[in-house]
Amino acid sequence: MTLEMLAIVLGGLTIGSALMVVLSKHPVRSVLYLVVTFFLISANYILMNAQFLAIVNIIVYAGAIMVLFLFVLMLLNLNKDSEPITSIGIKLAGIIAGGVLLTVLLAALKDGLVITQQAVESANNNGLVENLGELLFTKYVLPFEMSSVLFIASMVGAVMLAKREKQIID
Amino acid sequence: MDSGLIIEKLVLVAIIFSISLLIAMYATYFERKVAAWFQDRIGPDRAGPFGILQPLADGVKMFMKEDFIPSHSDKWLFILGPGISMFTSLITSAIIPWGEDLTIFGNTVALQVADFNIGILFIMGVLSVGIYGIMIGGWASNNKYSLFGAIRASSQMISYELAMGVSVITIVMMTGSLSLKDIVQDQHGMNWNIFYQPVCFIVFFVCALAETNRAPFDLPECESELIGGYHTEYSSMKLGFFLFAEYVSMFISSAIIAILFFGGYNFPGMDYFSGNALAILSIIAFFTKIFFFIFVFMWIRWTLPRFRFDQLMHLGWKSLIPIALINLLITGLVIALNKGWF
Amino acid sequence: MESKLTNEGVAARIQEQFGTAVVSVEMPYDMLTMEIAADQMHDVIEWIKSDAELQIGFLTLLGGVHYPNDNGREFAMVYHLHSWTNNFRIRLKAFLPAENPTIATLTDIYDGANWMERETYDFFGIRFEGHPNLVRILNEDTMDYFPMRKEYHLEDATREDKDDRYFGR
Amino acid sequence: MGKIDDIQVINGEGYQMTTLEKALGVARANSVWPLPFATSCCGIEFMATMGSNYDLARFGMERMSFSPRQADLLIVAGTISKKLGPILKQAYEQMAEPKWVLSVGACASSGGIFDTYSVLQGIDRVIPVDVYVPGCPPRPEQIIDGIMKIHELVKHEPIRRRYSDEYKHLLTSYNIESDGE
Amino acid sequence: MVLASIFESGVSIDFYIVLASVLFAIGAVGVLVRRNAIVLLMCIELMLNAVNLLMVAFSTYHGKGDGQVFVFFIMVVAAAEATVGLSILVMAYRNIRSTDVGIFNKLKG
Amino acid sequence: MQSLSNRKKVVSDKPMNFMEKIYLPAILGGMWITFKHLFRKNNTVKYPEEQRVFAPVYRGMHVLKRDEQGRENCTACGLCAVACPAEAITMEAAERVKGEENLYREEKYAATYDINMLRCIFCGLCEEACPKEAIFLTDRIVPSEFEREDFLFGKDKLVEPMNARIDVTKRQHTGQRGTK
Amino acid sequence: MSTFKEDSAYDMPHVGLSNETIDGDIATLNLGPTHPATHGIFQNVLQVDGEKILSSERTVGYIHRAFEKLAERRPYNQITPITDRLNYCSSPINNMGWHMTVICNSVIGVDTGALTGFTYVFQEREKIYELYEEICGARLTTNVGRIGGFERDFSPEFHRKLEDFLRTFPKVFNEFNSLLSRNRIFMDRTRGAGPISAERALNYGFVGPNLRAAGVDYDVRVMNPYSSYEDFDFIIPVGTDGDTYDRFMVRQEEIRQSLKIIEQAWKNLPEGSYKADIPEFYLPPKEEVYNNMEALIYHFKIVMGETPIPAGEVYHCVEGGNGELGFYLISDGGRSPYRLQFRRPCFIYYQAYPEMIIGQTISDAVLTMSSMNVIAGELDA
Amino acid sequence: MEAASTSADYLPLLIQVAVAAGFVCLVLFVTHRLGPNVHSKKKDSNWECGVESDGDARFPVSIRYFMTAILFVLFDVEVIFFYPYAVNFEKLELEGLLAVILFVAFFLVGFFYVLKKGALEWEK
Ligand code: SF4
Ligand code: SF4
Ligand code: SF4
Repeated sequence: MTLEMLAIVLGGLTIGSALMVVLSKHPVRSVLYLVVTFFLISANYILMNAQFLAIVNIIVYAGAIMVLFLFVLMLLNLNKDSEPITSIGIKLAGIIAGGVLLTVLLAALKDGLVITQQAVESANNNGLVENLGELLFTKYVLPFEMSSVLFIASMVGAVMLAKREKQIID
Repeated sequence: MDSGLIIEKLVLVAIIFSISLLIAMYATYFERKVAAWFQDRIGPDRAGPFGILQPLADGVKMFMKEDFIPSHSDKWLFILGPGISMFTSLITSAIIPWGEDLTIFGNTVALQVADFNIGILFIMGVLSVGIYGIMIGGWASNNKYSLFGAIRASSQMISYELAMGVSVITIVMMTGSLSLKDIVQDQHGMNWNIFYQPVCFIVFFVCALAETNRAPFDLPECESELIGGYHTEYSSMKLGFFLFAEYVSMFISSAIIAILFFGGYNFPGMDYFSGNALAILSIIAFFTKIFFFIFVFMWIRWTLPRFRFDQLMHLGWKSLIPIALINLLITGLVIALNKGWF
Repeated sequence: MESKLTNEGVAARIQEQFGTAVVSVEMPYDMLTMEIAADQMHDVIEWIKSDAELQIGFLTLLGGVHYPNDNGREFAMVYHLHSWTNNFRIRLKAFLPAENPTIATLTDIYDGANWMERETYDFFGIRFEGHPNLVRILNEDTMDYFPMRKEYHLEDATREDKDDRYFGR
Repeated sequence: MGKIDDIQVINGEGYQMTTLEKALGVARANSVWPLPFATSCCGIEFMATMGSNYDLARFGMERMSFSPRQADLLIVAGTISKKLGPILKQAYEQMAEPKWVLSVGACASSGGIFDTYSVLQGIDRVIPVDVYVPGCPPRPEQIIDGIMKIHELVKHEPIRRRYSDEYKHLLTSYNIESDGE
Repeated sequence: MVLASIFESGVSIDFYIVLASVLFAIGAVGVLVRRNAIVLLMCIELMLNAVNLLMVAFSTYHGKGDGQVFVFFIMVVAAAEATVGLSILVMAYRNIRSTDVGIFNKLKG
Repeated sequence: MQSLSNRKKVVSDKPMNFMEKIYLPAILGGMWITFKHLFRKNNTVKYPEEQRVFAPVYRGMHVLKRDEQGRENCTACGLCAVACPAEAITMEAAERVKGEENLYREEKYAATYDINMLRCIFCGLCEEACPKEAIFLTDRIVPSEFEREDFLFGKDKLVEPMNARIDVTKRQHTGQRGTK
Repeated sequence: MSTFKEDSAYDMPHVGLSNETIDGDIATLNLGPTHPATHGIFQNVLQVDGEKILSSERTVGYIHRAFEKLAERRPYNQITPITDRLNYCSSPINNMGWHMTVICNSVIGVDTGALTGFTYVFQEREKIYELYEEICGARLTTNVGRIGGFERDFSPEFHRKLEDFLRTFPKVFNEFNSLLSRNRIFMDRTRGAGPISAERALNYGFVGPNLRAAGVDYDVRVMNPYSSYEDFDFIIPVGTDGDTYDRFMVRQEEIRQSLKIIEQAWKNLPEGSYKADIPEFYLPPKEEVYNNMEALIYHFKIVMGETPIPAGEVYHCVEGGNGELGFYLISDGGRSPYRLQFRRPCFIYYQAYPEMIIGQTISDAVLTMSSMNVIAGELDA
Repeated sequence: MEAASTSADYLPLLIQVAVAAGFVCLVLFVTHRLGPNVHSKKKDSNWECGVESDGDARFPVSIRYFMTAILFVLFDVEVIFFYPYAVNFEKLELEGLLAVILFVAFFLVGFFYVLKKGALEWEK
């Protein structure tokens, strides 16, 4: 088994589980498939030696964000039947639109951005946490601080929403 | 990487696997015995001499029990729940360095399945995924107590994960590496982190109790309120997995506590040894520490009353997280002062 | 602890207040026992609670008694009340006819009366007017008789080990 | 019913317990998790049995399973009223196989002194009982004695029993549905 | 040699571009087709992840770490988006008892 | 409310001092207590293997006594059955015929004497009621059984065998004469 | 094998639990009938918002045994074994007001998961049982009181065991106490859990420790002394807010006081008979049955239930482990009571339960229940 | 640190994952085959303390659990940011420290905001 094959298998699995996210009727299953997708994407990261990101991807997406989704599903008690059925027309239109989007994307990315086909050996250590950290705290220190402001903003937003919600109930 | 290495790792994995299963099995026995001793009782003593076959009997019983799936449940998710729980607690042991390198037939064998430089993060990642087992299991059971237990469990686990993360960061700051092997080597001899970071240790320890759902944080399955909590509907080995996973996690948590704060496989006076003697002694030292912490886990379980849910959340969010953060800042500042950055 | 009130004094005071509502006064075993007209019972109990001198403000027990042979007075409601400050106990009774055993509820005076009245209803079928939720409490809802009435048997009719083997009586 | 004689029926067909089965039986017997259905005075005595002076843990029984799915032995201790009968039956029905029932005390076994309109005259009117323990309340010794009898049953139970027609018959006679595989 | 680093393999960046684009397209289709708002949000997460994947691929194939740092910030945005989005959703659900996106239109009017 | 008894004392002390607030001292204290128990001798009675002595007055399984000559004491007067609150005793009386004087002490005897041990609540009222010192409760326990039927203890199980007499002299209901 | 079964009647569990939710995050949760939190059996359907309880709906009567009816059909001397079984945690009190059982009671007040402390006290409880066994031949349903005195005198073995108990119990008890009462986890859990004000408690008819926890020092032993309680020196512990912590502390202190009383009683145990001097109520000693015609007649009469109980009515109450336990007896001169009604404190406590737990958490509800010591047998009669 | 780790380091992990997954699946399969199986409608319905429960027991849970989860997500991502810093702590020196202190300050502002607003209050 060569690496190429491994990558292709991984990619196929990723696409498959991503498809299942969209296809499965049951939202809880969607969540689980999405978690699987994230794991597979992390595996891809590892292949590209972005180790730190791989694990962070799991912690943040699979371990936190998707837990939140699951919470919401439990909170709202959404069963299979609660989703109204989309008409075939919309489905078709959606699929066609997706296909078009895909072509456009592929064309644009292929033409515009590719410089190297082969991975650069010097990138070998880019994914390591030391190097990332160095970048983060030197070059990107401003966005770093900004992101914490963003957090405060979303905290405020979430808390406000929940609070408002309480008033409605009372 | 050659096939020799793979075989070596395979054997190592097999050994570690059996050891952690064995230890978890006997942890159940030990727990029952310890509880009995604390309570001036005898504990299991009829299955085999001193009852040492008790875990076996339990295991056989569970295998032979009806594997029950309630009709309103989501069948696959119902099975998936305990599977995830067990699976996550089993794979954590991969990154634990069990001892100094061993030399067998001229080959140096690292007593660690996989050493990668983000070891601690791996643990955090597995931890955060472990929540799914309980959540899915509880949700799929379609039972109110299960759901309630599952929600309690996941709220509790995510709350304590934060404080745990922050206290881990403090240790990482002292070491400068996320690799467990580095952290252990950094504490060579008696240079244990506990001496520098007692507060951090307490926070971490409390969080470890909460993450493993051990008393006094065993609310999710607290039976006087929720019957069995998330595993109310589970029978046979699926229940066994949930219960077993707790013991495996307890074993792993003890190992990690030992690594982060008590020098892992280091022991005082280790410089006088070398080679395989050192390796074996280091393994022994490490397991002694692990057993000690397993014992402490049980000791606490049989001593303390349980928290109430709101108190538990308050403790996690309002005490532990601020304490951990402040501790982190102080650590940073002290090191900065030492280095003369100001 | 010695009581500050005497049986006679209390009886006189209640009689003075309610006059004809008091049907009879007895003192078996030193306990003041008064029979009160059923329709006045509620008021009497309310009054002795609020009266500054008596302060009989604790409902110890209420329950029914069935006297099937006493025509027109088949059911008795018995109330035991207690004044803690005076350490004085009193027993009040009211008799109800079998056709319509109804008496005013005490739930507006004592919260504790709620279940006791339900229990009395459950056992005897005495109805309490104004009770918020007068349904059976101890027995199944499906039960179709009032078991504490004297005419009903105690025994479970299905006990077989007794039938078969000539037990006792 | 559901007793040694039941087993003898199976044995009578020329069925012999294999060594493996015997070993399994012994293992099972040492890990009987009780579901305490303790209602009244007998329940208190059952708690005393769990306490350190008698220590049920010795038999590997200290893990109470309040969920019927996880329990092997339904210990009915105390008075069971007619109002409670259906609930008891539900608990029994929802237990995962294999399951046994121990009836502790006079009330549970026969109604005891409570020969009254409200008390079930013995739980064997609603569920099959494996072992009866007399007494009011039985002393812990007697309860343990009953448990030892249960162990005896467990040890001798062929694995097939829960599929056997006799067992199905037993359940049907109690109006309990069963469609094993 | 079972598992070598990707740097010695023949996997070209095209592969990751295709993979990321497909993931992105799946997400987009999901957004268009599914009407359950929660699934919709999930699809958005999927799209963001596709972008992440692309970023990492570029970073690896260009030999610069910047792409990966960027992924960080995308994660921040994803987290923020998920929290706020779900809060709104929960609030809306409380009021209208549905997570059908169609109904959100009614909120406006 | 004023004090009713003049013996009132408030015992609960709600506020916590600092040491109590930080959890740890109390927790460590508690752990120390449990730790000490680790080394304490257990006080379990391993029941089936070893047995605690019961109090001589313990009310366990019944016995129908015989007198010194081995004659049954019971005269089938039925008092025990009447006294029994659980209605657990049944008996049939029979007249003693000639030649049975060595079997029965009185002219009447119980031809059958059953106690339903599942019904019995071991209250001892039968023992108290018996005028002939014929029935006693003993400190033996009634074993558990698989079948309901096994609990109907007839005379075969109740009457004491001559070769294994049961000592009831320590029971307080025993008069001086009964055992003579 | 039993041949008798009732067919259809037992097939339908009759209480369904509504799954409907009133609003958004309100859920119904069913505690009981068979639930570890109910020490005994009753059903409690809670509506919760998160952990907070909004309402509570109770179903009781699951072990209704028809005590009162039973009492009407049994001769007086057969009633004592029945009353034993009313509150089985402290049966001798029901019979006569005996004191050690208060100790057993308090143990039940611990449902916080601290199992170990529990077992320590259980060991002592076991000793108490042994004591009972020595006195009366049974461990739990002691049945020791008789009309006109106790059944029998204390044996020397009892003396030895009691002394041993008096020596070891305080130690164990202190251990238990220090495991919990000043532990913050425990305090946090119990303080403010399930409170009830004195006024409300009175209105509901609370008595005993639960009322004393709310600050009212009502105690039958002081108000209407019986069984020579007026001779003993003891205090009445009270709490302040009537919450679980108060109840716990009050019971703890009561145990100490009980010990004190036992010690005092032990020292001053009067020489003499344990029976009142009314021969027509008490079974004569067996030897007399043989010698004395009169005794024989008494004997038959008593056993046949023909003791001359005068017609009339009486209310008597004792301080049980759960407070004022009253007996209201109407006699028509017959061999059984015409009517015997019990004042069952648990029945009254449990009524106030919703009021105490609304707004509290589920854990509080469980704790409140056990700290009130609601015993289903007594509750359901 | 010294040896740059590569993707290959994860291979043993893969082995462990495979073994663990195999074990779990095997056990789940075996236990399903071994035990007896008796079904009935009543048995298969869920356990509600002995009374019958109807249909779906998935009740909507309180919003407070949801608030906890939301805050967890936000804080968790913030905590993740500390890791690269902690590893580079010594290298980054004062500038890094100041950046982090600022970051922690923001963190704390958010935290105290949340506390102040009572989003974490589990009021009794
Ligand atoms: S058998 Fe006796 S002790 Fe047991 S529950 Fe019945 S009355 Fe109580
Ligand atoms: S001990 Fe009591 S219940 Fe048993 S037979 Fe004698 S009188 Fe009846
Ligand atoms: S045992 Fe005693 S009381 Fe009973 S019938 Fe015989 S002689 Fe009479």
